[in-house]
Amino acid sequence: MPFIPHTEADVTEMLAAIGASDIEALFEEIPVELRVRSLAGIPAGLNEQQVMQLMYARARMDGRPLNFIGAGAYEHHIPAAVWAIVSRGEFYSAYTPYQAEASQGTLQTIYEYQSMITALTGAEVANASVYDGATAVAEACLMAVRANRKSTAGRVLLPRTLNPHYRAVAQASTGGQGLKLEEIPYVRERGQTELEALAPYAGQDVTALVIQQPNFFGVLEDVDALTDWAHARGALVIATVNPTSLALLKPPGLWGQRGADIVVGDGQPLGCPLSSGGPYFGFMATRMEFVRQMPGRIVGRTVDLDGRPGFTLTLQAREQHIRRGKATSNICTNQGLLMIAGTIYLAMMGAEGLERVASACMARTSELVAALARLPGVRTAFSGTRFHEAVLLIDRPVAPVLEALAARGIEGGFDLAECYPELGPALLVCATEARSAADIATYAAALGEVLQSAPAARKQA
Amino acid sequence: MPFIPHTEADVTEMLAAIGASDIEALFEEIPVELRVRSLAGIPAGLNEQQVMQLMYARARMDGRPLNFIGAGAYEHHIPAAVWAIVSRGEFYSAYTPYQAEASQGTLQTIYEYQSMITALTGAEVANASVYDGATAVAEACLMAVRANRKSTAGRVLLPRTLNPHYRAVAQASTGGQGLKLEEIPYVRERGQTELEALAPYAGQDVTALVIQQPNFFGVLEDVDALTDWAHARGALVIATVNPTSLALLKPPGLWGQRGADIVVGDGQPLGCPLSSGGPYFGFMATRMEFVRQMPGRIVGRTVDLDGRPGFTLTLQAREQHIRRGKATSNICTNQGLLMIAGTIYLAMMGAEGLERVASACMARTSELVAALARLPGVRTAFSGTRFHEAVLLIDRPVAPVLEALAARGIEGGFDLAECYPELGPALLVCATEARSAADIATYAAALGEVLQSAPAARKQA
Amino acid sequence: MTLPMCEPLVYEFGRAGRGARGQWPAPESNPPAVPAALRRARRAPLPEVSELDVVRHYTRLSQLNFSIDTHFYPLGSCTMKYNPRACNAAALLPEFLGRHPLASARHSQGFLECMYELQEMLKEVTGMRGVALTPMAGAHGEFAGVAMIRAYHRARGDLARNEIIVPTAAHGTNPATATMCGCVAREVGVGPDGDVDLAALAAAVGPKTAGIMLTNPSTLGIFERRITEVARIVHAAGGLLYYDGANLNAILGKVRPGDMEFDVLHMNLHKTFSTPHGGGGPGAGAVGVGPRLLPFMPLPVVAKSGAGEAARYRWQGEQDLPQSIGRLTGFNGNAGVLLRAYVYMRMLGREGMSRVGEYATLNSNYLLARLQQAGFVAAYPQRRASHEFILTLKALAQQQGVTAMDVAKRLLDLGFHAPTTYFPLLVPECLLIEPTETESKETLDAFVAAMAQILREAATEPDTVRGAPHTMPVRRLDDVRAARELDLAYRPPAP
Amino acid sequence: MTLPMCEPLVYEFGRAGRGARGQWPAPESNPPAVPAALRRARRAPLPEVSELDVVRHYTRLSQLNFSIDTHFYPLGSCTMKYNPRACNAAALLPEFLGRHPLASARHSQGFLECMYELQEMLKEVTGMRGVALTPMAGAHGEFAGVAMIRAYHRARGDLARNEIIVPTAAHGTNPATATMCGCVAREVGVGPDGDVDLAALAAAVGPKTAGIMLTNPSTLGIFERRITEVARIVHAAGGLLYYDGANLNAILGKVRPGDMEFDVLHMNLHKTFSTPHGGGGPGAGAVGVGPRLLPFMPLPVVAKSGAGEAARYRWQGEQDLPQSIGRLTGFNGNAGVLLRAYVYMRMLGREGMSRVGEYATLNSNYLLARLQQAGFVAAYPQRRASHEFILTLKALAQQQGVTAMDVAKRLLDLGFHAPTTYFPLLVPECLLIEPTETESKETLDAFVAAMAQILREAATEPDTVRGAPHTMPVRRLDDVRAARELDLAYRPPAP
Ligand SMILES: Cc1ncc(COP(=O)(O)O)c(C=O)c1O
Ligand SMILES: Cc1ncc(COP(=O)(O)O)c(C=O)c1O
Repeated sequence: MPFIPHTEADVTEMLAAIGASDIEALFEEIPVELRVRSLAGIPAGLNEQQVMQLMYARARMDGRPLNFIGAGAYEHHIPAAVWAIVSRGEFYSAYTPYQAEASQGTLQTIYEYQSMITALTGAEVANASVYDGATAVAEACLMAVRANRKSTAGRVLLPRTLNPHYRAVAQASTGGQGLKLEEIPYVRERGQTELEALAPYAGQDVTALVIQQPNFFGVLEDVDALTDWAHARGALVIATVNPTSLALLKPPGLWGQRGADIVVGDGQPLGCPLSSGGPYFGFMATRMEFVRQMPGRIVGRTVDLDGRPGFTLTLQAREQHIRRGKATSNICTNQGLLMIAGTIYLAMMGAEGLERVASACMARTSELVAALARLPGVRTAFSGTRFHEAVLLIDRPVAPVLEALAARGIEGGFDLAECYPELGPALLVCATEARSAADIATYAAALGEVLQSAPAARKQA
Repeated sequence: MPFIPHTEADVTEMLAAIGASDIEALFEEIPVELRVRSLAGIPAGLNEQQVMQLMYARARMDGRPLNFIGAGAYEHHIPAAVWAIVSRGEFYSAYTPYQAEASQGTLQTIYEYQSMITALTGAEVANASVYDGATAVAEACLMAVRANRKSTAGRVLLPRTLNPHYRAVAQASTGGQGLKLEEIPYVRERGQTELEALAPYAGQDVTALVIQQPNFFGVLEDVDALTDWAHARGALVIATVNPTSLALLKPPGLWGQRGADIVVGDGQPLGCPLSSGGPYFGFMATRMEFVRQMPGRIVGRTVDLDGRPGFTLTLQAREQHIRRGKATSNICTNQGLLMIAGTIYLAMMGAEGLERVASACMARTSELVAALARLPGVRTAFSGTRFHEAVLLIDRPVAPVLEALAARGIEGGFDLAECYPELGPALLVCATEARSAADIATYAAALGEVLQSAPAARKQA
Repeated sequence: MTLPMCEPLVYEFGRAGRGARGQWPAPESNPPAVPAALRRARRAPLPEVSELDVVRHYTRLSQLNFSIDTHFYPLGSCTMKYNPRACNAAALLPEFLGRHPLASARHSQGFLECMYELQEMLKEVTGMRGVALTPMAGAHGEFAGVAMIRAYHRARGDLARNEIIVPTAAHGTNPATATMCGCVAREVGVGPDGDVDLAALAAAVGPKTAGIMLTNPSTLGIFERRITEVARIVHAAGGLLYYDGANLNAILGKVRPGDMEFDVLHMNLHKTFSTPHGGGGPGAGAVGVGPRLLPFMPLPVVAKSGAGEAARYRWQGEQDLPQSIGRLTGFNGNAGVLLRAYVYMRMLGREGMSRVGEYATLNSNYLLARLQQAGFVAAYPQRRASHEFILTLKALAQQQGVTAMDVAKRLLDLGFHAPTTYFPLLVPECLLIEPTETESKETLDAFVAAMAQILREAATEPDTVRGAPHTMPVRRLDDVRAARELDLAYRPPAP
Repeated sequence: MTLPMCEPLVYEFGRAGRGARGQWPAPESNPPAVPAALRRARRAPLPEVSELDVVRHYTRLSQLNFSIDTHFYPLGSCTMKYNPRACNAAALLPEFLGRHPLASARHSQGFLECMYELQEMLKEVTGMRGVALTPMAGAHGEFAGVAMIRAYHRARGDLARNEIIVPTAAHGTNPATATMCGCVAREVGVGPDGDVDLAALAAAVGPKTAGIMLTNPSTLGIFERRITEVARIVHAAGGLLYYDGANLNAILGKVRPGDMEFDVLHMNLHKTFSTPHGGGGPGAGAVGVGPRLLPFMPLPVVAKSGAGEAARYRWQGEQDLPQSIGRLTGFNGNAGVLLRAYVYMRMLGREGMSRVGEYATLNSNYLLARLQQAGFVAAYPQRRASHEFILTLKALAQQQGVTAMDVAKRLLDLGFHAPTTYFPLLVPECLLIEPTETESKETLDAFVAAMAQILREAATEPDTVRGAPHTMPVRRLDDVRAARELDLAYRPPAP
């Protein structure tokens, strides 16, 4: 029996100690008519060798394409040391650090994480992660409703330039509590959120405005103006940011006159492999005055009986295990291990290293855009400054183009057809520091080939 | 500067403390005319990301062929936990456990290793590894000369069925000390060492006889008869064995009337990946009476000042750092980490698991031989019982056949042309528990194809 | 078992200008410009440390932790069992690790086949009709489940149903989830035998009842025997039944939530299917649904078309499930966790599944029996323990002034992680103990010996217990000060 | 820094019939038969333990160790510096890990290209003409080197040369190697300044001189200034010069053995090029040769033909090097170690190489200066320290009865690994200290503080030092008993 250490002698002795005739007797309280008769649908067990062979074969099916997709998950160099440490049993197989004295390793790491996230975002306090960037936005909307005592409308404005998956998750996650999420359009030429589009809300009760920087198109928003607009109208500002970009961009804590109120984002770029979509971690930070409205775990530094410093979970009265139905959120298990990876990643990179990563991302993306937009039938959609993503307009439907690229071992980007039909055939591409000049040339050559070999379906304006 | 933590301020302060003007001044004792002018032949440094990309590309060049080569290194399942633990910094980045109190982890693991190796071989004491199986044979020959006080000839008999690389290493390693290594032929039909071939040595001073079980052809030798022959003539017996096979085969400690005197082998099959040839580890065990003649480190259990059990390096007076020119060997750094992998592997498998591995190896090899010998132009060379290797005779030169198989993603075996020309075109194949029935079928089909597509060069008897 | 001493903060190893430069890309010769108004003015105060400092610091920090790989961890309701390293190795294969979540179908079939088979296996062990994998923890699965219950009632025009009934022993996430979904949690009590008070339940249900959330075995460590009756009452009132599958390991292969007439459940794959807890996460809270809730599953769900060699897999979206409650994650959930659970299930296989429940229950009942012999008091002595059980130390607290917390802390000194304390709330001074099936009899015996020692110490030298732990890197921490004088982030001294 | 307590032997977790069955192949339905006479009669007494037991036991054991990843390790002559994790990651790529050493040329080009470039880089940094990678440790490289020296003399018919001159400060492997090669080691002394006594050397050389083995900087931590003179004397007498490159890191990019007229050297790649020591190994002791010894290199050596895209790599054998001393390893040496060294060298690059020597020397001289200020006595105060230096505690031993060993053990309590003690043998009560370039000034300062504390303790509470360590899993061990009452393997109690 894999993973079960019992010998026959053990079982006999244990049953004797219990006073039961056999193991079946231990299930005597389960009504007989409910008992499982068979699990025929489950295949027979495999030993480790067999399962690894199976998984090698499955992995081989998926190959290792050259990736130019971003759209919320970004391929970065991850120092080998990060996962060598994260995989240590003492981090990997520990539980939530409820027993503080036996969990100082995890607790201190979280405290360091909180320190780094606040340093990066310019916020005052951070929690020890929520599930991902999307749920972080959703939790921030709910939190804003609690924090903004002046607003009763439960109305949160979401720009259309916010990641469409984040918008969907916010919708699904806040509908039950009756929040009203409303969409703000963007300026077609620049791909930026339209300040004028906010005009209709001028006199109204708005609870919060979400601002994504850089936005889903990779374009930089005019965050100061948007922040000040919101604050002037009593709305809170929820910043959703890419953590890598914060090495170069103004931290949300300094947006506008007063700074964003809640800062969230997906921590994936900080040391988490793409890994088919997860596990990543959502980060969340805010002003000290709102700390009791923030969901999730928080670690504080304190002292022990001898006065020596130590770390412990604190402000637990916000959480479900204490507050139950009145908790700030139902979140319990979070993304702790990934947050540890993020902490080690940030310690390795420091501000200067992260700045270099961010610069390299911007530079590679410019080069990619230049190389692709040079091809006949391809042009850029927006004129604003971009970070590490860009929207390209193609002279034919994107899906078959991406398929042809995939056949050449290239994942060419994210097709915007479904989420932004108004753009016509449009492709969101991304290049980070993990892409070399050679990679970019490979992509450009392949795309050139693909566009040449199949005729354009219809011309776009 | 990668891996160098010094800031400019640090350097300034440190130079001041030293009283040196600059770092160059620290090299003032090196004559100027000897100073390096340039290292132009060394490429510029790469960061981790770049070097990993380079290594990914290099690795891709080598691919992942389906492997049927053995010949001294064997592909086995390695439990994922083995290297997860071995890679822990506390094992991976520790030094030789000279400071016993700060090295109990390594020391106890070695003690457990010594326990397991003696359990497997039937010997009384084991050392904490030599470099590999080949050098273990060489060290055993030198040790036999020291241990066999009755013999003065320095003559060691090596069967031709001993791994030819081991013979070469023994030759190169013992020539300086004037050992005479002499070759014993084998019986052509059975691939076994010929007892009659030993007859000429009957009246002579023979220091030791080496016996490899299973031998290089995968054939089982008549170890009892050979051992007794040697002991009857005052020669010591050096057993060189495959550790996996010991789960099924009589342990050398029980060979013949008195058992082998020195037992060596390559520990690679115990948890060491093929890894292009190393690092593996050589194991070495002997009778208690010979322990002081054994080279290499040995750990003993003892007690501390409080009487509590603990582990320490012992019998160091045999070693070079104490005995210098009179040491049993010059070995210092050994293969410690691999030995730890072997220990964890053996703990995972236990005797029953190892027995299953050995059985599976034998079974897969029979199936492989049956599948290949069925092809026209292929037949088995020897009739004896085999473990997990077999010699096949092919009706044409082997090298181009292997190349054609390699082009099909199959490493088909080891060409015996160079080492055993007397066999004619002959191929040593191997299948362990890591090869499935499907793998064997793939090989048989490919070999059939290859043999059909190119004509036989010449017929063999 | 003594742990090493404290470790400075990572910042304290830093000096201006130091850094792990081997990890940094080369500086751009011609860096693209960020408009001044959007640019960062001053570098963030992150640590400036060498690569060796980082490795050494976090390696040493890790050693300050207890973990399954180093200690017995009998944490009730948390299922701290062996996390097979193979699951990790498989999830870390470069093809899976490097795969972008939005990769083309061509580069996804291997991953999706695993996900599809995982869905199918989970359906089989739970007896449900559909499974969605995307929720990222148990509580997230609960949210999905209750949202589906609400969507179901709404789809029928039944808008008044906003009450979720939870037993008093329920995990905190249950009422919290109800609230998050815009419902009201309504508690019903349990009888002296630990089973739900049926009369109270019958009185509680009605036209406002959206559903009931139950764990079975409950967090009291016992099986709700009249579950069929409970189901009948709730269904008759028009409500649906939610199964909190955090404890599914207790009944794996023995009884299936679907057969107990539950309409929806979540499973803590990080408990039952042994993916590691990682010091707080990640988890995976897949949900399963019966026929009523099939149209409402969260997006996306893996679908298969064709068979054998021609089989093709894809994520289903809104077009396929127009009544779905929507999307709950940025991509497809904690894929790496799901892969680990998949590998674990394939290793267990059909036979292994029921052994999990059997041996978890054997260990639990054995430990309970031995601890009772040693003088501890079971909260429900008349009942069979499931995979976990509750001790109540009320007498000890009253007579010796030694609390459940003191016993828990003293266990740390003796080399054991503490059991869950003070949960469920309704049992005073309780320890909730779950040994799991992967621990050996010798380990359980050693734990009994430690508990017996503590009982002796409570009588003879109670201060030893009350002052515990004595051998950890820190002694008991001042939680009150932690909450009052909030110190939540290191602020570097101004330069 | 307290380490955890002792851990039982793995056997003690075992029970008959237990086992990590998930690791075992299925039993063969029709197992092939082994003839009765060759069959094993009784299973070997190996532990019978569960997978969790194995993981937990060895994880806990590992925590009993000091290591570079957890502690400063100023072990002179051993070069314990940071082992970059990238080197490990690259060597563990599945293609390299799964590659059989006898694989076809088709499946070898990537690996061989790395090996070829490694040979070339090592030639460049040493100034030698050829490099062979196969020796598996420093001592193994020494063997190859001295065997080549012998082969050279023999090839010239110069059969009488069987003396190898070694300075008294030489590492034990030097004389031991001479013996293994059938030579006689002949010691020459060093002068009061630590340099070789040239007069003694001139007297020692002659027609029996095969060669001299030198480390430079020597194990006294100083550079042999009159190396050109030494070379002239030995060469004039017909001998060859062997460079023990264990300390090559000290002069990397500053001076090359080839330029100092050495004929042959080995390099401890596991020191200079930072492959991990693994608690005792594996290492790699590549050898480099000048023009005289080129024909004698050990087999095999990687050769390149063609260039650019058409480049092809292969192992050269006997046909290519008919005068070779032969084969020293079963395959091609410690390939995985060589890959790690290759990656490390590529990361350092041209500029990084000389920085290694520079900063190792800076750290060493700084530490020496600070320790002298703290009251410690340098063995060669007149000399510049190289990458390491020697303190002599003779006065402390005489005056306070506190030995170098006591100081070493006390350092463990204070969280530092001990320096090398009692080597080289010619300096009484010595500590050989090598900080390496990867340690920060803060770490060195903390070490100085600890040393200063010990000096104070030696004066005020010498028993604290003499009884150290106090906080390790064990106190000082009875080495005499270990050697007298040999207990070298666990024997399970008879059943
Ligand atoms: C009974 C029960 N329900 C729900 C949960 C919540 O699961 P999670 O922590 O994965 O969100 C837990 C675990 O903490 C639990 O024990
Ligand atoms: C100076 C010197 N020479 C030779 C050696 C031997 O090297 P190895 O231990 O790799 O055999 C060492 C290392 O121990 C050394 O320090």
